[in-house]
Amino acid sequence: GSGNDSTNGEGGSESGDTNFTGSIKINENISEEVEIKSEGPKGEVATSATSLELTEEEVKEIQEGDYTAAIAMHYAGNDWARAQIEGLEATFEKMGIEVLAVTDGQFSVEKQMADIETILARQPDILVSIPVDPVSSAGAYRQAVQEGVHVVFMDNVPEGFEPGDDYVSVVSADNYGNGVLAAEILAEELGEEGDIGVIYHDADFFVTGQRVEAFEKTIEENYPNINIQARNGIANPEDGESVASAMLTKDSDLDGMFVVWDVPAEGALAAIRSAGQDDMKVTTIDLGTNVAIDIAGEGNIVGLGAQLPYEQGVAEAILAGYSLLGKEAPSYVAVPATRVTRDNLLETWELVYNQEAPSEVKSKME
Amino acid sequence: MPSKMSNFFRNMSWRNYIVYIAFIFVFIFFSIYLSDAGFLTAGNLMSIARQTAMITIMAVAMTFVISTGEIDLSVGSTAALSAMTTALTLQAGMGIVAAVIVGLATGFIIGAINGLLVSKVLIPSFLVTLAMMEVGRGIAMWITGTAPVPILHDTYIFLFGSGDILGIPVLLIWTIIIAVIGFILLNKTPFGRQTLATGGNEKAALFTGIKTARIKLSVFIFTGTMAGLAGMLYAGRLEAGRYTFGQGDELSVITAVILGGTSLAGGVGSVIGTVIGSIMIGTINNGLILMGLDVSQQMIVLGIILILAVTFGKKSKST
Amino acid sequence: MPSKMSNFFRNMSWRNYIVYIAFIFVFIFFSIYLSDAGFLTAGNLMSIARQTAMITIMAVAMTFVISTGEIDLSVGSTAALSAMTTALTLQAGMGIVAAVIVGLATGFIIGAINGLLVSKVLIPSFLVTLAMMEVGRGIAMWITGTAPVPILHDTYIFLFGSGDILGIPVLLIWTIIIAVIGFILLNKTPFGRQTLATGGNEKAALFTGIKTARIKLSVFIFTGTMAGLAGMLYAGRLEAGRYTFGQGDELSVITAVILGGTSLAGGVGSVIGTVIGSIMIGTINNGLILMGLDVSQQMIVLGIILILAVTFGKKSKST
Amino acid sequence: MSQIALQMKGINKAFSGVKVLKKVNFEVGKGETHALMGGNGAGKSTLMKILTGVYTLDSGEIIIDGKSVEINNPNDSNQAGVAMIFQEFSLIPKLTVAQNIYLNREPRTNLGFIDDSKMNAETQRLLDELDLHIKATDLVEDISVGYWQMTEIVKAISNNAKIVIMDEPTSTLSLKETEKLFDMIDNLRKKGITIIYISHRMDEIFKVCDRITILRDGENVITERLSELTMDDVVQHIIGGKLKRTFVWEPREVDYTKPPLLEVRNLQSGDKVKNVSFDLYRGEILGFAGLMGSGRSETVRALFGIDKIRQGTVCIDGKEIVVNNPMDAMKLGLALVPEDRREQGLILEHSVKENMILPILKKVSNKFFVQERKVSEVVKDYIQRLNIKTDNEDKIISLLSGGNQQKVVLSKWLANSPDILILDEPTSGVDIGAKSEILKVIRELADQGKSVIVISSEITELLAVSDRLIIYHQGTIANSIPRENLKAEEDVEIAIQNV
Ligand SMILES: Nc1ncnc2c1ncn2[C@@H]1O[C@H](COP(=O)(O)OP(=O)(O)OP(=O)(O)O)[C@@H](O)[C@H]1O
Ligand SMILES: Nc1ncnc2c1ncn2[C@@H]1O[C@H](COP(=O)(O)OP(=O)(O)OP(=O)(O)O)[C@@H](O)[C@H]1O
Ligand SMILES: [Mg+2]
Ligand SMILES: [Mg+2]
Repeated sequence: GSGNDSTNGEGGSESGDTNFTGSIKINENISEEVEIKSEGPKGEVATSATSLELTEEEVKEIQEGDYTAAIAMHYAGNDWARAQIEGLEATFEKMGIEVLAVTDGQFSVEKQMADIETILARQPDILVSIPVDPVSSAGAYRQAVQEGVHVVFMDNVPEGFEPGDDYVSVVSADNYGNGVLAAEILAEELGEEGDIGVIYHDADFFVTGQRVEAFEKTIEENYPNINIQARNGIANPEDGESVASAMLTKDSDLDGMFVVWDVPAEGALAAIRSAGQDDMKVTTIDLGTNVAIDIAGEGNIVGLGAQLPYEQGVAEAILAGYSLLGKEAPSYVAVPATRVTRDNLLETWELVYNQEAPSEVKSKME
Repeated sequence: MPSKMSNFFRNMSWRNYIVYIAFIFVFIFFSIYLSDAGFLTAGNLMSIARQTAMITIMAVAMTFVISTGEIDLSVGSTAALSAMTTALTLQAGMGIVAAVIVGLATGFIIGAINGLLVSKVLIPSFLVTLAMMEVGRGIAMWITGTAPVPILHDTYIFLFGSGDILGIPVLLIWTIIIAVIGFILLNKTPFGRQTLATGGNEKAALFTGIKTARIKLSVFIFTGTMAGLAGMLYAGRLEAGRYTFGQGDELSVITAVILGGTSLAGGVGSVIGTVIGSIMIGTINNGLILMGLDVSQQMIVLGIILILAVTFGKKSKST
Repeated sequence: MPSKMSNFFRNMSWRNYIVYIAFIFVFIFFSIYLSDAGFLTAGNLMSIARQTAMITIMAVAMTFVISTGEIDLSVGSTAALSAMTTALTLQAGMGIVAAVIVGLATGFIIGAINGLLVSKVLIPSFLVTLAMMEVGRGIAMWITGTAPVPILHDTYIFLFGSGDILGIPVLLIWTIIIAVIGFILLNKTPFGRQTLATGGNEKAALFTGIKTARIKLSVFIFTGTMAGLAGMLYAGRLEAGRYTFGQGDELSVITAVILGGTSLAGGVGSVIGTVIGSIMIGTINNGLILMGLDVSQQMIVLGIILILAVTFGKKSKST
Repeated sequence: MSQIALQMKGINKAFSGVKVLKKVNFEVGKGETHALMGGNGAGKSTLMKILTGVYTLDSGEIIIDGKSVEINNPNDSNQAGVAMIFQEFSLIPKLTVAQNIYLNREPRTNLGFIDDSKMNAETQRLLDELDLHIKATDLVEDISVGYWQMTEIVKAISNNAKIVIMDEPTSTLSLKETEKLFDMIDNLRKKGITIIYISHRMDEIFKVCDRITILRDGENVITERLSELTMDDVVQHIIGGKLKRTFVWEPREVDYTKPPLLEVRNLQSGDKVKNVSFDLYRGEILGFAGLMGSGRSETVRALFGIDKIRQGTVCIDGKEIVVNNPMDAMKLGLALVPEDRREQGLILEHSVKENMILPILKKVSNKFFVQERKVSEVVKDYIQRLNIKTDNEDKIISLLSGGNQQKVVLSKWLANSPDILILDEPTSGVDIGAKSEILKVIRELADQGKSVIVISSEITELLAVSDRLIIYHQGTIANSIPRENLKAEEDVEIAIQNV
């Protein structure tokens, strides 16, 4: 990513030693007013990522440190993860920090633990990571902490970890807020009444759990005329189609549907098309390419709650910088949730990915 | 003991029928139990057909590989890679014909590499295709850096995905075409005979002048190409190429084949059995979701049904 | 043609050595290429040992199953279930002895069910253990509704997870114990001979007074129990029980076994080969991550190394 | 001999350095039936495998119909008109008889598909013509082993082979089937087909062959018209030493006054064993004679716990026994050398040593471990005692010659020193020298007080060892005849046929 970085300086992004000068902040187009609905792991109130900043001098100091970083993802195979990694890498580059490795835990706790152990052999100064499971991955992170690595988390924190002592900070995407947005958009589109189905993630996974909780709570509390008539779980993203089509078989009069993230939502779209339910309204979370195309083409997806993974990555990198400098970091930072409908699709795309929407999306908008 | 000995041979016969009996049983059960949940509606049956299409197509081809006593674990990855190459060709605006050629060629090439390594370099097929499973998916991830490639080509989407012709989903039509080709190939052509002979006794086949290496190469190419087709259907159905397509399909495909009566030891193969095996698993999955079970409950029940189906078939045979 | 015939037999010999050659080659390569990246540090080598421990332990046992000509796809699920039952026992405050008994018993029972269905009901092991793979993981999900169960028992965590004894990780000690037991069992005891005989020619073994059904039952129980142990080690290492543990391990385990020279057809087995096979895969994974490759690149390179390792070994043999 | 059909000149072949064929010359005339003989491991099968392209020669020349041919694979050999009936079969068990016979040259319909009905009809016609009572649509694995042989022959002739090689074709055949085979050979001869006939059975050779070539240790010994040779000459050439008087019966002392060791009463098992009763005495060698399918093998399988006993009692030392599996039988001191060594006797991919010690694992182990030293002792001892031709004890058994494989099966059970040794076709494929050794071993065992049951389709052999013969007929015992009451083979044949 390069395009319209929201940095106040000029500089190239050639590989090797950076010659970037300037301060680093997250994208200024993100409103500072949006309320962050998720709470931190300790129940703390979120600090908005918009308030984070590294000044020009601070950046310079970091650049002189010749630091290294490693990124340990829980899963690296979707648009969200890719954007997050890009945000991190671009920002680290500006800070003169070499990224030694990006690992992909492929949703396996043991794989992620092995990944972390392995990259510790390269003695990085910084570790940015999203734990697959807060309960069972503490061991590997503890080893990192003991070796003096500055750890920044995405979304979630291993159990028993204390901010400041064990880790620098956690940057959340406000999944709760996204769930609320998805509920609100769907409710508006349905005229606040009707029967809907929910496809949830049938696994103990913090992020997806929060979304569904927020969605269902919002519907139940704010929209009494909307009835969640069907609930089905998926274990894998590929299950979207089979689960959705069974749901439609059983409850053919559904008016709307919420799918917990974009990839299974694509499968659900295939099922909806086959069932010929053209006026079914669907909302989901995460602005993937294919759901964006569907929104643009006025398909079944009427809108979604988007995270800002690129900016989340930028925020994490900045927080890592705080820690290197010994600067006090807020323990819980959130990047606001973003409401996406056809009206603001192209603008939010740029916000989410820090680049222009692909031609497929644009062509469908016309 | 004698029963053990003769069971060994009798296996052949129960295997030939069990899957049909089990399928009918499962089908009737769901038809009654889920009569209110729409199991028997045309729409639902069509969606079972659509959801099982890719597995069935790959399983028909896999029947040949397993009949020769080999195995192909790379089908899922091949499907993913072929979905990617097809989608990229369409995205590049090179048209549907080019896309189809590229998609099938992707499968063909992977199949050919598998086949050559197995039949010429003589590496066990389990290792070869496991390695290819990694390489194939690795490449599928790598060409776009994990990004999915959307497909906007309506004709393609119609022909390889969501189209209906005279009310019949194109995916079902593809399934039928491949099943019929597979059936004829295995049962009515010298090639099929040679495939079974190669799996039944490779040395004897070789001695009868059958070029067993070439047969093995061919079945891997066939399976690769069919995995390529399956990938194209995934792409058409989901209107995108995505590197995750077909993940874990190898196990479903092999299960369908074995459930259908084809022996992992080679030498015996049943295309119709395979098709029924695949549809049966699809039907069970569909039925269990309609019953409103959790994923965990679905897994438990599916496992138990698999065992019962086979056990029950055995018992009914030995009486 | 003649070379084909004799290759058939020569397979036996290359298989016995290739994995060692390949491993040494891989190890030397990484040692040189990654000398700056800490590959050769004691810490990193210990991490490799820790990371491969569970796969190695399951693979040692799987060597027996595959030697009898059968297969066990349920090991990963068994490990998950056993991790859950162990963690729940500890959570209930029943103490470490009870937890160990429960964990091993979980594996034992699953192995026994597999074994009985294969050896008495005569269902193909691929189907039995595939079904068990579903059922086992389904139950592991279901007992806590997918929630992980944290383990706070320090002694347990020390003995089965993160402990070091005289600087040697307990996981490595477990691996060595099981590998030695496996080696002796297969090569030095009547049971091992009978296992290989059963896989080599079941009928002839039966005619020689070997209770092949009992042998098969035993190897499945052994594998189940070792999968149980692996699950307990996962639980100790990750300080929790979680239903996702060991997902996909069946393929890694079988790959290690086959890479080590054990034939899927049965009758031939090498425990040392298996151990080296497992460690080699672990080493490659470790080295590729240290090289800073993407997952996609890792997958591609791993696949290519697998093929090259085997091909290279073959070539060096036939000269 | 008018024309030469085949010439093999100066053939050399070595396996991993061990020379198996040394400058062998072999010449066969057109339309003749030529015997190829020699001890186990003499190189007969290897020579023929070179001719059929299974192995390639190291040096030498092959001339067929006057033309020098290069045979690099089975296809080349087929092209040259050579077909082999293998010692180990080359059929696909899971295909039907017709599918096997027409494999790789199936008749096609106009559309290019296999014409199954034509193929089946054609096969059935061939089978009926040769008076073989099997169906074209039977699966090969379901028909008796004897018919496998026939199917192979039908496959060869229907493929217009000019030279048909038969490697020990009668070792799995009954008397009647053997007769049928000889008729078939006559037929082929009339059609001008050349036959190379490998066998260890003297009488057969003299019955069907015109000329003979004898190999010893991979070298030519003699090629001669059979009419110029006596049986003793042939034996002498084969074993390369003085003729031992092998098949001569010597009366032995058996104490029939003591109670029998094994008593079988009204045994029923499977559908072959209908009502079998007999006694076996201590130190006795009891011969089982009968037609194929008369239920001899099934009887001993039931005794050994492989097949279920449906009815009847079995007593050892007067105590009724229950045998549910071979392990039980072994504990009671029984041993069975099965009739089909490849299927039931050996683990082909394992070594000589590993095969040999399987039944005696307990004996060569201490409480926990197999003791390699003991294993080696036992194995070396038997390799020597039975004169097993193998490079070393770790040689993969499938690489041994057929006769030597049989010797391994035998030693496997001898090593277990059973009280009751049951031998089902123990000399199948074994050369004349080894046969006499085996018969000697049997006698020695009996002299030590062990009891032996011998099933054999070679009456000469039965007459040579048995103290008493039991005649089987359709699952029952028709007769029990002390050896001294039998004068010649014909007596037994008459007893078998005319019950
Ligand atoms: N592929 C092989 N590798 C190594 N040795 C072999 C191989 N094939 C045959 N031999 C050896 O060559 C020798 C000759 O074997 P061959 O099978 O030709 O004997 P034969 O004359 O047919 O004996 P028999 O009468 O017992 O069948 C034997 O010592 C055998 O062990
Ligand atoms: N009609 C048949 N169908 C299938 N298999 C048969 C048939 N007849 C014989 N066999 C098989 O052929 C083999 C030899 O026949 P069987 O054992 O019945 O004869 P037997 O009485 O033992 O005589 P012998 O031992 O002299 O051949 C056995 O393995 C038997 O199972
Ligand atoms: Mg021979
Ligand atoms: Mg018999």
